[in-house]
Formats: sequence, C-alpha cells, structure tokens
Amino acid sequence: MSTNIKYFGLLAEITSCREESLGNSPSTVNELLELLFEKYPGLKEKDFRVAIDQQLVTEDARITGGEIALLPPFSGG
Amino acid sequence: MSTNIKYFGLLAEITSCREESLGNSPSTVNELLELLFEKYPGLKEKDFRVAIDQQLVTEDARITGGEIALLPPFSGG
Amino acid sequence: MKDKKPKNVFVEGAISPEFIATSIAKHQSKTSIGAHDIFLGQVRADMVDNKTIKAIEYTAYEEMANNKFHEIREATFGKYELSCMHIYHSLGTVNAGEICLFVFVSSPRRKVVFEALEYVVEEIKANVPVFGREIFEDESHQWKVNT
Amino acid sequence: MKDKKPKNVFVEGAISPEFIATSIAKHQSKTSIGAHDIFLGQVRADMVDNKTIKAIEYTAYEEMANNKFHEIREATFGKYELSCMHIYHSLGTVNAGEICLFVFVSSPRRKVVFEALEYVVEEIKANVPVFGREIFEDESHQWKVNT
Repeated sequence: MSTNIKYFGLLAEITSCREESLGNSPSTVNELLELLFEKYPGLKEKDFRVAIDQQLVTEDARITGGEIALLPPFSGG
Repeated sequence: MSTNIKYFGLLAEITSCREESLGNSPSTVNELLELLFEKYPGLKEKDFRVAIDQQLVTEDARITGGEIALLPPFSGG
Repeated sequence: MKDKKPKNVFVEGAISPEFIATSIAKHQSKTSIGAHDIFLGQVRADMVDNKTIKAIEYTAYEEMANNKFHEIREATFGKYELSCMHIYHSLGTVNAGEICLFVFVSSPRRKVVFEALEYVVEEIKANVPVFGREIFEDESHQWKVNT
Repeated sequence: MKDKKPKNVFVEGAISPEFIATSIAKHQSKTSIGAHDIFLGQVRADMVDNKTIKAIEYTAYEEMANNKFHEIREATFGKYELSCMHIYHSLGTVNAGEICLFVFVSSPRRKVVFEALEYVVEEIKANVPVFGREIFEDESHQWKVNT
C-alpha cells in the first residue's frame, strides 16, 4: 500500500510538489514525519499540522490509508 | 417673549401640529408642562423628554428662550 | 479622518444595495484597511393583532439628530482606532424588506471593527431623535418602540 | 435555513462590491429579517522591509475547507437564532484594496448578529485551511500569518 500526501502553502514550496505518493508505508504519523524530514530537511523547522482524511491528528495517530495532508498555519480571510 | 415648541412623532399627533408658539412665557419646563397638559390632556399619559436648543433637560430647567422640543422615545434604525 | 462639523446623515427613502456597493467600492483605494464591518437595519413585516406592517415612515428632529450622529462619530473615533466610519439613516417611507440604517466602519484590523460597530449602532438606537411610524396594510398605524 | 451538505464557499479572485449588493438585494424578500451584519476582509498593502504587498494569492485544502465552513455554519446556527448566513472566500489572486472574505449574517433582531458574525469570522481564521501568499511589488513573496 502506498501513502498519498498533499502539501500546502509554504510546505509545497519546500517539497517542490503539491502531492506525492510514498513507496513505503509508515504506520504512524511519527514514522511518516521521520521519512519526510529525511527527504526534505527544510520541513523540520516549519510549523505545521497533519490531517488524515481531513481530520487533524496527533503524531501518534496510526496511518491506515486515506488522504494525508501537511498543513502550515492557516491564514484565510 | 413667546415660546416656540416643536412636537415629534406620537406627540405631534396629539397636538395636531408640529410646531407652535405659546403666547405666555413659562419660566421653567415644569411650568411649560402644566400649560401643555391643560391644553392637550392626552400628553399627560405619554412618555417623552424635553430638549432646549437640542439638549435634553430636566423638568426644573429654566426657559430663557431658545428652541424647545418634546421628544417621544427614540426609535431609529 | 475626523469631520469637524456635523454632516447630514439622512437620506430620503430606503437605502439601496447599489448605494451600499458604491460605498464599499470607494474604500478599495484605501489599502491600509484590512477589515470592514457593516450593519444594515431592515424593516420587518411584523404582524400585530393580525395586521402586517408594510412600511415605516421615519421623521426626525433633524438638527439635533445630525448633532447626535456627529457626537457619536467623535466618541467612536476617540474610543476605537478606525480608518473611517459612515452612517446613513432613512427619512420618509421605507417598505418592509428595505434598508433604513447603514453603518459602515473600517480599520486595519478586525477586532476593533466588531466592537466599534456594535457601539455605534447601540448609541444611535438610544440617543438619536428619530421616530418610526409603523404603517399597516390597512393604513392604520402605531409608533415604533426600540427594544 | 440549514444546509444539509457542504457547499462551495470559494470564489475565483476578488469578491466585487456588486456581488455583495446582489446578495443584500436577495434578502429584501425576507421580511422577517430586521438586522444584517456583514464582515469584509480586504487585502492590505502592508509594507515589509521597504517592500509593499501588492496582492495575496490564496490556496486552500478545498475539500477540508468546505467541510470546515459547513461545520462552522452548523455550529453557528446551533448557537445563535439566525435567519440566514452566507460565507464567501477568494481563491487565487486578490489585489491590495480588494475583498477576499465576505461573511453575511441576518436575524430578526440585532443583538444576535453582532455576536454571531464575530464568532464566524474568528472560527474561519482559526480553523479553515486557507493559505495566503503575499506578493510584493518586485514579485518576491512571503507567507501570510494570521494574528
């Protein structure tokens, strides 16, 4: 199973893409972040939250498929 | 000296006029109201305030000329 | 942006949506503004004893009212950091569904517009000598009371 | 007046004064309404390190954002007695001086519109995944941070 991730705002600039599919399947958000920090060191110092299927989750949340999104601070309005 | 009085809203309906000049010159608001209650008994049961030269005054205020207005409760907006 | 002397707040009849749009558009050149807050009072077709209000006919003690509006403006600019403020109130007949009061405040930031707008509207309701005559469909009437 | 499913809150580009006027006009047939309160967010030409912001380019996690807008609507109708509520937010480029957020609440009486409008705007700012890229005159940029 591959993991689909969406990047928004500033984070999409760091990753140079808005969406990608990771070959390996981390089982928790923590594991996912470790992978991503290795791939994109610039992410590490940024403030962001993670959503799975449009719900904000904490770092210990399990990943069992669904749409993952990395969201920088909201700045609507 | 005559005294000019303006009536607004509901009060102008009771007096059947929007403005009039009283021949005699009451020296306080209290005296004025006594005169008006005699002339327009219907005024007595109404809630209103008195302004002299566009400033709200109390019943013991002295009248030394200027524009007197009888104002029912405000209902703008 | 303070005015030194009272200006005329009253407009004849209802305040149109186009008038409001024009007022909003005029602020697009003021690029230090970040937040606008607009209050609109609309005439309700209330039912009283089985009769429906079809319009309100507004009269005012105009000189005193314009002075009061001016005092409210000055007090509001004193209390809140606003970029600008506009107040318009109808005189004459305003039909149910039409707008009789338009209050418009603007500021660089949003917090202050919420506070300022409510302050201005409450001050107007309490302190400005405007009188509404509520006309029913059968042409009978009663005098509006603010709550 | 509740909607059962999320609708699309986003509009492409700036929100025009004419769009707002049309929205106001549509409410003139709703004669139980006595008070409208409208918030407009306008893009500020802020100066940062001697460079001036000329526009904000908005992107959003649209599906999640529309769901959040829907949740905010439901929560607001649950808390406040409103006749109706409308929210529009820009996507794409909005120039300084133009409007990027339009929130419109209406009720029979005024007290509730003031409270409800501030609640809705604060909820949007805090909880909806929209991202503003502030573009300077020299085409450099920075990411907007809400305060």
